[in-house]
Amino acid sequence: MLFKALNRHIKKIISSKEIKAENEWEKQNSCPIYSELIGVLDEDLNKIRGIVGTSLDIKVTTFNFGENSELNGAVIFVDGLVNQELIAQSILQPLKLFKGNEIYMPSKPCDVVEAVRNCVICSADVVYEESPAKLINAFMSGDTVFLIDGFKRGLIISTRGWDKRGVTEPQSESVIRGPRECFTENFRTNTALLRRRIKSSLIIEHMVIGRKSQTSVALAYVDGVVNPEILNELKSQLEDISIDALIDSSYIQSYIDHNPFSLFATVNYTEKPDVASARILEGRIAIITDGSPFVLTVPMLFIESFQTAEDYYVRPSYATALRILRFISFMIAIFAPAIYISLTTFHQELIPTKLLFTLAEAKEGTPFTAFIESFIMVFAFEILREAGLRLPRPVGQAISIVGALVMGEAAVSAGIVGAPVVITVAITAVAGFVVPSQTDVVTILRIISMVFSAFLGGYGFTLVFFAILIDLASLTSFGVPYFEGLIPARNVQDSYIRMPIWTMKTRPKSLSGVDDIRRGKTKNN
Amino acid sequence: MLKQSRTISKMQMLFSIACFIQASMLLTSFFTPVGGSSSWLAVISSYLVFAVFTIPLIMLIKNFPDKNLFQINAIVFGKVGGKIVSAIYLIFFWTLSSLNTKDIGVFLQQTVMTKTPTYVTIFFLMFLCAWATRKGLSVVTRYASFFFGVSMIIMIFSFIFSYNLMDFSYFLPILDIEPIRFIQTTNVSLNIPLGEIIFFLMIHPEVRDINKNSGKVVYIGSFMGMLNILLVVIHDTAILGEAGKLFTIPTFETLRMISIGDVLSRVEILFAIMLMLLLFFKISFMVYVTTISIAEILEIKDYRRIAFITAALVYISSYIQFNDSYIHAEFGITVAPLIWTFIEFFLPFLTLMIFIVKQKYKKGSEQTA
Amino acid sequence: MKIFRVILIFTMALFLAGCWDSKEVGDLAIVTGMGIDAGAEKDEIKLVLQVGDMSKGQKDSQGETEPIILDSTGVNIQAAIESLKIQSTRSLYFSHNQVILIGEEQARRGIACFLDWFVRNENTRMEVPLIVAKQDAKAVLQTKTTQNNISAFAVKSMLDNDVAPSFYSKINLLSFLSTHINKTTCPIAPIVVSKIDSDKNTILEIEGTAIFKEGKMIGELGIHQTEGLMWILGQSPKRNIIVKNDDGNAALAIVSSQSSISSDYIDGEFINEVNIKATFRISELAGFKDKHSDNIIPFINDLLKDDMYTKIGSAIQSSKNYKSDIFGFGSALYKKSPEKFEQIVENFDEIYSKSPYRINLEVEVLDTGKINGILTDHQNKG
Amino acid sequence: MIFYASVIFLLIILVEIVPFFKEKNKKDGIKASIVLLFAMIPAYLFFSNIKVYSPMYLMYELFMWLGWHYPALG
Repeated sequence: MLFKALNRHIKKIISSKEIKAENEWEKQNSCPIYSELIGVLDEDLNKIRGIVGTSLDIKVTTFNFGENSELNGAVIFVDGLVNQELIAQSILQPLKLFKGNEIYMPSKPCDVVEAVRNCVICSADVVYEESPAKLINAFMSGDTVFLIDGFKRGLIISTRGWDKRGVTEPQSESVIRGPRECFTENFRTNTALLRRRIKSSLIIEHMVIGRKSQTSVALAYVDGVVNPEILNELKSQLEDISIDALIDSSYIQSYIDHNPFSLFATVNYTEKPDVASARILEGRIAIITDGSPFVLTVPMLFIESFQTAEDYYVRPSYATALRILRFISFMIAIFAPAIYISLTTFHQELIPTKLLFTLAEAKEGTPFTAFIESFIMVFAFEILREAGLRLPRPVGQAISIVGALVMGEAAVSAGIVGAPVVITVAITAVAGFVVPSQTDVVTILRIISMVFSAFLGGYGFTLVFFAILIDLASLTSFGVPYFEGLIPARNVQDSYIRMPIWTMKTRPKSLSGVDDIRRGKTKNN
Repeated sequence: MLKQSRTISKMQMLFSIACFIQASMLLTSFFTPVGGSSSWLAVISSYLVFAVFTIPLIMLIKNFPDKNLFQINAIVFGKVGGKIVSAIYLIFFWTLSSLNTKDIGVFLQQTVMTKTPTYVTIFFLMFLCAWATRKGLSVVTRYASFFFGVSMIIMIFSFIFSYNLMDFSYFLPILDIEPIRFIQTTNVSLNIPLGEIIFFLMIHPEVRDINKNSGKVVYIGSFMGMLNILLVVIHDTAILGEAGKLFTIPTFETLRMISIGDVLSRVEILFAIMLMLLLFFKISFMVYVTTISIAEILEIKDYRRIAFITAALVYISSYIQFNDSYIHAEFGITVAPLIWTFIEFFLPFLTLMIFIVKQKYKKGSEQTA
Repeated sequence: MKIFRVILIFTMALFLAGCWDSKEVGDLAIVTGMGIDAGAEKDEIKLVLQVGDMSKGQKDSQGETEPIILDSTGVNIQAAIESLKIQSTRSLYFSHNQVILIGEEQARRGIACFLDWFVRNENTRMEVPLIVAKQDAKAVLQTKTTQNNISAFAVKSMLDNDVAPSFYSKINLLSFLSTHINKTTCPIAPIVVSKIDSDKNTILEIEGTAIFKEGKMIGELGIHQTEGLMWILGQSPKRNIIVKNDDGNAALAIVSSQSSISSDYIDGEFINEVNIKATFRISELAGFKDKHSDNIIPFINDLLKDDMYTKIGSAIQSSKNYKSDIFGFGSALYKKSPEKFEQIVENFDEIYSKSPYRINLEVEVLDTGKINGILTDHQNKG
Repeated sequence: MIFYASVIFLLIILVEIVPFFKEKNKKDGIKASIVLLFAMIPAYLFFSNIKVYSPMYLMYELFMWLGWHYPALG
């Protein structure tokens, strides 16, 4: 209601600004006088320099070529984005050395640019281009532009070759068994990594997002397996992202997230190509962004955060045990401090008598109530974790170990906090790490359940449990129900327990499109 | 006027019926003092009677697969008559949900939160139910199978753990109570757990292809729910014996008795959690149905808008239903069985009969015309 | 919709204002044992509470917590508690109570009226045993046995080491209550006494069982009769039976024992019947010089049977003398045929005290353990 | 207690009833407020402890008076 109105208002303001920004850019760039090349080389070059500005990494070299070097042309490229030898080898060398005259005979009516492209330049990817805007865009993204005096058309030759990070081990999802390669910042290597895994029927659609950054974004999906509505919806959403610069894939994540205010993420990301290809084969769509090693996979199910790549490479019984362990530790991470508080302040009756005596003794000196104690400890733990994360690796490790030990011991001996609290918080902290992709959700829910159990005891945190269930049930990611219920009726073989591979014959129904047989005999053969 | 968007599957409906019946485990303390040691027989006989009495309900579902109860009344009884009959149902739904809210409040007050006033505990529950209703039926019934599974496991475990306390000779003088008492127990056990299937007549259009084997769904669901109630009754009579009459919540007392070794001695928290799960499901379902029925009668297009208002209505009326709990217990045994049976079984039967008669009359008039 | 949720969460905070039920573990006085003794006047009682005191870390050598004994008098239990509340700074917490002790004098005066508090209070638990203390409850609660200072634990563990289905493990408030409510049966409770043994440290001993009728203690069963009572109501498999005659004695470990009672009322005769099936294993043999390995087992069988007959007989006879059916013969008849039970329920006590009883035993000694026959037997063969 | 109740009711009105009227569909708005009145009147009566009779309670008295009921526990 109120907020909707607010939302609409903000959107109006943004969109009005956008329109103004848009037409400014048009005015400035596509000034009518320079919509197409003039033909005279020097003027063209000056025009381009005017537009692009005099940044030092843009190189323009003019040279003469031809039978008795009467033609002159210019090559424009960005130093650092291109592979210099490639330019020399495939463009300059043939042009300068090639003396055959039949090409340059002025008498022949054929266009010199076309002749040069066909017979002289030995590079696989050469394209004609007239509009200066496209030419500028080309040499800005690593190709070289070759203009010849006297002609209105230029050539774009792909000579990309900047030094890119090798395909190394993933940082966020380390794994013991299974492939270890991970996506890199380079757009082409990512698409290549995916293509290597799914050779036939993988379609990679290309889009450009971001007016200034012109980052290229690819949608990878398998035709027939993907759900057409989800695909169209995603495409329409990506189209109307009007954004200045697309730095990282998380920008897209926030734009296409349907329910920005719910705690749970409905767009999943991964760093490993085998995980990405497994998800694509299950009927999802992968979004690869240039310059970001994280590939988004849409739509996301709640179960996904409990499935790791390793589950499918390890024996089923062990994988099932791991799966159940993850669920339990997810619950522990959220509810352990709440249970501790409600037990010690509300339902002492449920603690065995001897344990109650030790608890009472441990809490003898401590001044605070159970809630404040555990709140202090959880807060201290969060500070420690953040510190450990942000510092460079060697120092980070030291901080977290020293911090935990010292803080725990000192607090107990100084009598600020009882020993049982330190234990419970330690368990919650460690349990929180078992499900890495949900750490943000866990920290928030942990605090809410602690508050409720401090005021209402056992009843309090059951209320929080129900609230989580309701919120999960009402979430949908791209129309697909996010949480199938704790005993999923349809594809149970892959949620709690991980049945052997050969039993998982059909793709998850909620995701897949028409062809959902993925193992064993398909319909036609 | 309600957009019936086929959201839940038949399996979910089956489990929600089972959960729904199971949740009135707390109300067994109504009829166990009357039935005494042979109340478990009354529970079984009530299921048999229920099997016969639901036939009109299933026939209604089969004849009107995509019309909920109020729309059926409108068709059968015409515009005004339909409204009156639906009003009776609405009062029944509203009273039943407020009585159940009162029960959970009393349960919490007597076992876990003795000094917290019930206003606070029920307020949060009502907020959650209204929020679930606002999100739609698929959210309310999605966890039915989970709740049923958990409570069934906990029930079986508590049965096994308290085996050494059980003394099966308490059942021995079989049926030594007067016949009227036995009929009374059967009637109460027929209405309170089983009769509430009428609630499902409001939502059956939302179930995918309900008309195929809706009979099977109702019977299996109620059987699974009834199994659990039977387990509870046997469990209580076997342990408490004559002392069963004393306690307001016998099942809670029996679970406090379980103590195996020093470790597994205080397990009644399990029972409290189980009951919380079930009652939350039941009350959110009832609030959902009450909201739809109010929206139906007042022809409000989007029922979700009045979810929180109905929750407030149920919250307040749970206090004004019966002032002291003695009259509530008295009403539950003496007058309620008659009223409930009239509304739960006789009215649908009447609707069906009138519908059939009308159909014959129409067929007859077509031939003559 | 979102702002709606935010506003409503604030109102929830409104309701969160008070936390009524929360009580810190620190300021709890955990009651471990309760005792009721006869007060000075006729209708007054003295309530004795044994509280585990954690304050000031009063710990003796092995780190056991020292119990404090609080007592106060009042018309009923709640009155006594109210007066106690003013004294002690911490709030009394009853749900960890291990044992309820009744002084003998108060037991004779009657305790039915106090049961109500134990059952109605939501904190007390029904599996707590109800025990009669020989002198008075305070003495038993004050004793500090060598193993643990808190005598309530000692008493509870004494009862517990008789593993179920022994008669002791079935003693709890609920069984006392349900037998108390039943028209014909009478509740029973073990008697505990604290003694100073030879080398000056105090020990707690179970010294027989008390019989209650209409909430008043009317009689007592000695050690032997309690043994007989145990045979009927359920023997613990861990116990050993010592059998003696003039030329030797034997100890037999119980392997398994089933006992059931039934009663019938045929033309004016109320017959009670006890049938017990038990199997034993010899754990010790001494004496019996003139016996040989082959005929030792039948001999021990007869010895065992006479011993059981005498004990069970004396138990039933004394319960008949006290006119109180502690075995449940009356309810057994009710369960078998309610009509017959109606006929005898009016003057049940008279009929019960005069009715004959039959005991049929099936006793079998399974094996002689590691060595076969008698030790002395092998000696002769040499 | 009345303070709490009136806060909650005010809030429900603000969030539920007001949008009805803002969206100009008066009919539903009135209907929703009738339902809310059904909740508010008994609330205020109850919290200022005036005895309120619910329909089921009246049926109970009627049936008791008519005698159509099972024998009480007694």
